Amino acid sequence: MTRLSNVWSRLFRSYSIGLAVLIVIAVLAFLTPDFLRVDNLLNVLANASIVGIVGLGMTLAIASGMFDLSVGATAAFAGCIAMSLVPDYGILLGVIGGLIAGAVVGLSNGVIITELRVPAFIATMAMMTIVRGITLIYTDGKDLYLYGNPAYKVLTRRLFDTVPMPVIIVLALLAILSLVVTQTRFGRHVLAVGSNLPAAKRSGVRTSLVIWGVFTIVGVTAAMTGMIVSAQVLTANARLNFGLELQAIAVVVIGGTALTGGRVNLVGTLLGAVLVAAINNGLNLLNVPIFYQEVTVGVLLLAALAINVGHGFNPLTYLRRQS
Amino acid sequence: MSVPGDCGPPLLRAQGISRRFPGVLALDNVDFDVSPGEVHALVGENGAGKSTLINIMAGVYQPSAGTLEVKGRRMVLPNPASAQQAGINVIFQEFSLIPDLSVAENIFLNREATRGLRIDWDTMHRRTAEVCRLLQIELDPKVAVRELPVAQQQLVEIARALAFDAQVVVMDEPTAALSEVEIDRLLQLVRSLADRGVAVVYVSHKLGEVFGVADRITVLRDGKRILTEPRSALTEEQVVSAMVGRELVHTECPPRTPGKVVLAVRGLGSGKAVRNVSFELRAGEVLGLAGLMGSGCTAAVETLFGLRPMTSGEVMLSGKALLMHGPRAAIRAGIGYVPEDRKRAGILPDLSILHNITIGVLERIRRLAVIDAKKEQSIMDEYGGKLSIRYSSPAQRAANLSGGNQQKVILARALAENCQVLLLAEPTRGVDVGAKAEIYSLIDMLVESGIAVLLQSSELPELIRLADRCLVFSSGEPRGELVRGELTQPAVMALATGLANGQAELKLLRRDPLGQEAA
Amino acid sequence: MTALSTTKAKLIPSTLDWDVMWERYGITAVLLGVWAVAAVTTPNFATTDNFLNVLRQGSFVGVAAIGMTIAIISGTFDLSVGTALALVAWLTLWVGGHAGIPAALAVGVGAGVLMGIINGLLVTRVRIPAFVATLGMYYVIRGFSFIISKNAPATFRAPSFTWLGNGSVGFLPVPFIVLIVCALIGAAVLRYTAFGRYVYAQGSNSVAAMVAGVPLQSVTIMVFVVIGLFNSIAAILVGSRLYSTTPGLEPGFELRVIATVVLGGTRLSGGRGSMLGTVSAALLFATLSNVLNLLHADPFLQRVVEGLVLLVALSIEGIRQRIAERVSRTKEVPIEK
Amino acid sequence: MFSKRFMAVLGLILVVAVVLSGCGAAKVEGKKKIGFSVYDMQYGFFQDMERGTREAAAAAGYDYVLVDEKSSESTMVSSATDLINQGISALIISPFKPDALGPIVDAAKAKGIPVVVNDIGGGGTAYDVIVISDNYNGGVMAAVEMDRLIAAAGKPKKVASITCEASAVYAARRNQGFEAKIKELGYEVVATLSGNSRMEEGYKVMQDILAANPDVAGAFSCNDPMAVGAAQAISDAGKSGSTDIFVIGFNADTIALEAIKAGNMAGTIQQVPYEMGKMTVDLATKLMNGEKLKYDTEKEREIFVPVNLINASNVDTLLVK
Repeated sequence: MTRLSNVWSRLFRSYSIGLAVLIVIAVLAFLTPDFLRVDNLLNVLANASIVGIVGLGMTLAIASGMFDLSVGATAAFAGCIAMSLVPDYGILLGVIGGLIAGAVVGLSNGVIITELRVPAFIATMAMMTIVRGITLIYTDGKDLYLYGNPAYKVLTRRLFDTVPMPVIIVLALLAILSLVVTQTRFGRHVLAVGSNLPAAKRSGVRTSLVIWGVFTIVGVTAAMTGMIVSAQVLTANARLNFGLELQAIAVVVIGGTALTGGRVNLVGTLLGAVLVAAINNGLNLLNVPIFYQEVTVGVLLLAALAINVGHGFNPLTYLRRQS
Repeated sequence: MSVPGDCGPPLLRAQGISRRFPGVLALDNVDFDVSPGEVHALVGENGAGKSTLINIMAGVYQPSAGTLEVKGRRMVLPNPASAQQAGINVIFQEFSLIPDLSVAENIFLNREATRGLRIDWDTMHRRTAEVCRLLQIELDPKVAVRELPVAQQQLVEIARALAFDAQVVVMDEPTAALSEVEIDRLLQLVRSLADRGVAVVYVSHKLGEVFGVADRITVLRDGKRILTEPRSALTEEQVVSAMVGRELVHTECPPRTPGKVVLAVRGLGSGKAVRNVSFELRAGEVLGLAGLMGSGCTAAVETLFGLRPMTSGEVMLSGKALLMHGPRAAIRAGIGYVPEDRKRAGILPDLSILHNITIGVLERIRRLAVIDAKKEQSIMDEYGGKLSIRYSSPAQRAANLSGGNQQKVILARALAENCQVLLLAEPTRGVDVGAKAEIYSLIDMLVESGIAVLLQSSELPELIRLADRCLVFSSGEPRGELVRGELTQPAVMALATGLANGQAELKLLRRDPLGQEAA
Repeated sequence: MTALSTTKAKLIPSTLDWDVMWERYGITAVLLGVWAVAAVTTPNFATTDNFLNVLRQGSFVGVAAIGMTIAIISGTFDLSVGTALALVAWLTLWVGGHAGIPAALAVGVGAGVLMGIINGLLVTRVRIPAFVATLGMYYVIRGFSFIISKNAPATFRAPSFTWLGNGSVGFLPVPFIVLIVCALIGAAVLRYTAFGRYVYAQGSNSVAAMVAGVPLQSVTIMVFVVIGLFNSIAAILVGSRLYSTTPGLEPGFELRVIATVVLGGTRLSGGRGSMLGTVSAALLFATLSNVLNLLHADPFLQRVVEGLVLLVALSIEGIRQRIAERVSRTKEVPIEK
Repeated sequence: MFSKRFMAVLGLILVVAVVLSGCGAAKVEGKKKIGFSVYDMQYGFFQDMERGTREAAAAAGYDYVLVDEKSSESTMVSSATDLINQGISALIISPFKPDALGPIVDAAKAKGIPVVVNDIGGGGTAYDVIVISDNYNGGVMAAVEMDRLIAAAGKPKKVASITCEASAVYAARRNQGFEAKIKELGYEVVATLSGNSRMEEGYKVMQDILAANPDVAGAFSCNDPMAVGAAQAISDAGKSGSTDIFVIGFNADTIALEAIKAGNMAGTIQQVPYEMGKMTVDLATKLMNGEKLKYDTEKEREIFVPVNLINASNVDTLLVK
C-alpha cells in the first residue's frame, strides 16, 4: 500500500508540474498572441534557464537536506570578479575566475556548516550579508562595465541566432548533474546524506566532504547565473541578483523536490523555472503591475505543495514503517 | 558446533581500552578479543559500555587509552571507512539505512562497485542477489528501502555487513526487530559464518540467543570487564548476576483474580492490516497478543489507541461505546499506551522527566491556564516513586535516562492519566535484564491494582511470564487463543505460521532472561 | 524486592550543565560583556541618549522575535513575518489616520492574527511544510499590501500614537518596556501553561507528542496565531516609531528576526530555547550596529561585520564541542603490563 | 513567579542598562561636527553626493560623521538618532523614506540641531530646508527630448515607461512627469512596468515590452541602471538604444554616460549630487550662524537644483571630470 501510494505521488509529482506548464502556456497564448512568438518564447526560455542554472544547484543542496540563502550574493560577487578580470585577462580567464570565486564562497559555506556546526540556514544567511559586503568593498560600490568589449555577450548570445546560450548551458548542466546524481558515488552519497545523515556517517560516508562538494556546486551554479546576468547588461555590481535565493528555492519547490531531503527532481526544477518565467513574462506582456506577479508566484508555491501532500505536516507517517 | 574460543591467534584484539567522555568514564581499561571461527558474545546492561566498545571497533570513536590490534598489527581506526578496510563490519542497533536508496545501494553504501567514475549497477545488483541467496531471503535489489517492512529492513542491515568478505562482524542487538522465525534463521546464519572462519562479536540482551550461539561470553559492567569465559563454563544465572552485580530475585507470575469486563472489542478492523479482532478484557487480567512481524497484532494495538483508522467493528470501554478520534480521545476515555518504538514515539528527549510524565494530564491539573505546580509535583512523586524511576533530579532531561528508566517514565505517563486499560507494545524492548525484571513486577503490581493490560510482545518468554491468555495473530487476524499452560513455543508458532504443530523444530533454545525454561 | 527500592543514579555528565548554562545565559553574558567593553572603548556609547536609543532600537525586532522564538521551539517556522509586518504597519497607520487609535490597534492586531491563522491552516490542514507555506505567504502578503495600498505611504502623526514608538516612561523607552513585558508574557506562557509545555513537546519529538495526546494541529495553529500577535505588536511599534510607512517596509526583516532567535540560543530544529536569550540577542544586534556607527565604520564593512558576528556567535558551541572531543581523544597511551 | 535565576539575570540587564544610561550626555568638542545620513552608499549617485558633502565639510573645517541608511526606514531613523546623540551641530540627511523623517526632525529640534534635507523629499516635516532636484520636470524634460528624437526619426508615437520599485514614491514623480508630458504631445504610453530599480529587471522588462510592442519607439526609465539594462535588451534584440528605440534614463550615473558615449542610450537627465552635497553644507553653515535663507518656495522651504539633459552632444564634458 505504501509502495503504491509512493509510486502514485511520484508519478503525479513529476507530471503535475509539466501539466501546469502546458496549461499556463495555453492560457497565456490565448490571452496574448505575442506570447507564442518565437522571439518571446526564446526570451522566456533564456530567463528560465538563468534562474534554472542556480536552481539546479539549489536542488542538490535541498536534496542533501540543506539550504543556501547566499546564492544571490555569490552570483553578484562572481559577476563582479569575472567582469573585473575580463579587461586584463580576457573572457576565458575572467569566466574561470568567476567560477572559482563562486566555488570558494560555496566551499566556505560547506566548511562553516560541517566544521563550525552552524545550521545551513543560518550559516548561509550570514554569508549572504558578508559576501554582499565583500563585493561592495571589492567594487568600492561602483559599477563595472564592458561596453568596450561586448564579446562578453557570448554568455547570452543566441547560438546560430536561435538557441540562447543560457539554455544550452542549463541543458548541459542538467545532463551532467543528472549523471552525477544517478551514476556516481558522490551523487548517491548526496542523497544518502539528505536522507539519513547519521546513518551515512556510520556507514563510513565522508559526509563532510559530500556537503562541501554540494555547496561548492551550488556556488559554481550561482556564479554561472551571476555572470550570465551581468553579461546580459554588460555590467556588474554588488546589487545584482538581489533576492535570487528565494527565487531559486521557489523554483525547486515548485518543481516538486521534497524539502525533507533525500530525493531530487532536476527536470522538475527546470520546469518550475519555466513556469515562473512564463507567468512573469505573460503578465508583463499584459502590462500587469509587478505586485500581481508576486501574488501569483506565492499562490503557485502554495499550489505546488498542496499537490504534493505527504512530506508535509503528518506525524502519523511513522506508521508507514510497519507494512 | 562450538569452536573453543581460545584457539587460534585473535583476529581482533583490544587491549586496555579506555574511553572518557566529558564527565564520564565509559570504558575503563577493557581487554577484548575475538578469533577466527569464533562467536564471542558481549553482554551487559545498558550503559555498561558495550556500544562504546563497538563504536571504537567500528572507528566511530577513538579510545582515550589502549590499543587495537588486527591480525596482530597495531591499528588506529580514525573513521568508519578505515575500520571497513580493516575487515571489521558492524551492524548497528539503531536504524542505520538510507530510506531513499535502493537495497543494493544500502548494502554497498560507501563501497559501491564502480567502473571508472560511474557506479557499476550490474555488479552491485548481482552481488546483492548473491548475498540474499546466502541469507535465504528474497529482496529486490532495486527497491527503495523505505518501501520495505521493518523486518526486511533489518535483514538488509545484516546483509550489508556480510556482503563483503568480512573477517570480523560485530552485531549489536541484531534481533531487536525480528520475529521468531527470522531470529532462528539469523542465529543459524551467525553460526555458519563462524564455521566459515569469520570472527563474530555478538551483542545482545537476550541471553537465550547468547547461550544458543556464543562460544565465549564477556560481561561488561560500568565500563569494566567483569568476566570472559567459554560458554560451556557458565550458567545463565552466573552471567545475569555478573551483569547486574547482584543476585536477582527471580519472580514467578502471581495468581490473578480477574474482575468484570472492562474492554470489549467486537469485529475490530483497520484496512487490510487488521481484520475481525474480537475479545474481552477483564480488570486485573493480562491479555497477550502474539504474532510474527506484520501479523497485525501491533496494528491492532495501534488501532485501539486511535493511531490507525478503525474501519470496522466496535469497542466498548466499561459498557460505553468508544469513538476513535485519535490518541487524545483514547487517553480521555481511560486507555493508556506504551508505544513499541520508544525513541520515535515515546520519549520527549528535551523535556524533563517531570514534564515527560505529566504531558498527558496538563489539562486536568491547571487552574485557569496555569499549570498547578504542586499537583504536578505530587503526580511525579506518586508515580515516580511507585515505578522507582532512577534520576538525579526531576529536571533531568529524559534523553539522559537509561532505556529502562525511559520506559518507566512512559509507563508513569500512561498511569498518570489514570487509565483503566493499559496497552503495552514490546514493553521491554531494548531494556536490560535488571530493568526487565522490575518492569515485569511493576506490571504485576498494576494488574494487582485492577488495571486491565493488553500486552503485545514478540518475546514469547515475556508473554509466558505475564499473560493470562494470549491471542495469536497471523496475516491480520487472530488465529486462536491460548490460555496459561497451553502457551508454548510450538503451539504459538503453529498458530502464528498457520502450519501444523509439526513445525516445532523451528524452535530453538530460547529462555527468558531470568533463566527458566521457555517451553 | 531490592530491584524496586528507589536509588538515585550517579549525576548527569557535567558537560550537560555547561550546555544548559550556555544555552540559557551564554548570549546574555556576551551582551553584558559587549556593553562593558563598548562603554569603555566607544566614545559616546555610554551616554544616556545613545544607550536608551540602543534599547529602543533593539526592541522592534525583539518583540517580533518573541513570537518567532515560540514558533521555532515548537519546531516550525515563519518566513512571512517581514511582509506581514509591512502590511500590519501600513494598515495600522492608515486606519489610525481615518478612524483613530483604538480602531487602528484593533485592525493591526486583527490582521496579524488572521495571517497567523491562514499560515497555521496551510501548515496543518493543507499539510504544506511551514518553510514553503510561509514563503508563499511572504509573496502573497507583499503583493496584497501593494495592491490595497495602491502603493501610497500611510501616515499617522497623532502624538498619543507616535508616543508608542518614540516616547519614554520615566527614562525607559516605551518599546523597550513593551519588549520586556512581551518577553515576560512569552516566558510565562512557555513555562506555566499547558500550551507552552506542548510547544516544547512538539518541537522535541512531534510523533511522541502526538502519541502522548498533544493536540498537534491546534498547537501549531495557535503557534502561528502567537507569531501574528507579537509580530503585529512589533509592526505597530515600528509604524508609530516612523510616523509613516510604505508597503515595502523593512525588506529582510524575517531573516533578522530568525537570526535573533537562533543567536538567542533557541535550537533551529526545535525543542529547546528561552525568551531571555532572544531578548539579549535582539539588544546585541542593536548594540552592534550602534557601536559600528559610533566608530564611524565604513558602511560596506558594517555588512561584513554584522554577518561575521552572527557566524562567530553561533560557532562557539560547535567549536566547544570539537575541543571537548579532541581533549577526550588523547591518542594511544602505552599500556603498562 | 519566575525562577530566581531568570529574574536575577533580567534584573542584571536592567541594572547595567540604568548604569550605562546614567553616564551623562555626549561631550561636544570645540570643533563643530556635521552629521550626514546617506540614502544608500551602494548607489553611485549617493556616493557622489557623499563626496561633495564630505569635501565641503572638510573645507569649512568641520568634523564630519557619515551613517548609511542602507535603504531601510528604521535604519534611517536609528542611525540618524545615533548621529544626533553624538552631539552634532547640524544634520544633513538624504532620506530613504521622507515620510519617516518625522521622529528624526523632532529629535533634532529637541536639541536645537538644524536639519538640512538633501533631495528625495521632506515628507511634510519641520526640516529647515530641503535641496531637491526637480524630479517631475526632469521627466517632462525627458519627454520633450524623446519627442524631438522620435519626430526627427519619423517613428510611430509609441513609448514605454519603466518605473522604480513600487515603494520609491518620490522617484515615481519622474515617470509621472514624463507620461503626462508625452501624452500631452500626442503619444501613446504602451507599457508602464516596474523594474524594481534594478538593472537586470530593467533588461527583462524591456525584453517583454519589445515582445508585446515591436513598434515601440522610445523608453523612459526612472533611473539609469534600469535604463542601461533596457538599452542592453534592445541591442540584444538587434536594435540600438540611441537610433532605433530612444532610451532616456535619469541620474547621469557614470555607467549611463558611458552607455550614451557607446551609443547604447539616447540620453539621461542629469542631477548634480556632488554640487547638492556642497550646497547642503553651506546651508548648514548659514543655519548654524542663524542666517536667513532664501527659498524657492517659502512654504515648503525648498531650494530647487536644476536638472540638465545629457545626450551624445554634451556627454563628454561630464566624462572628463
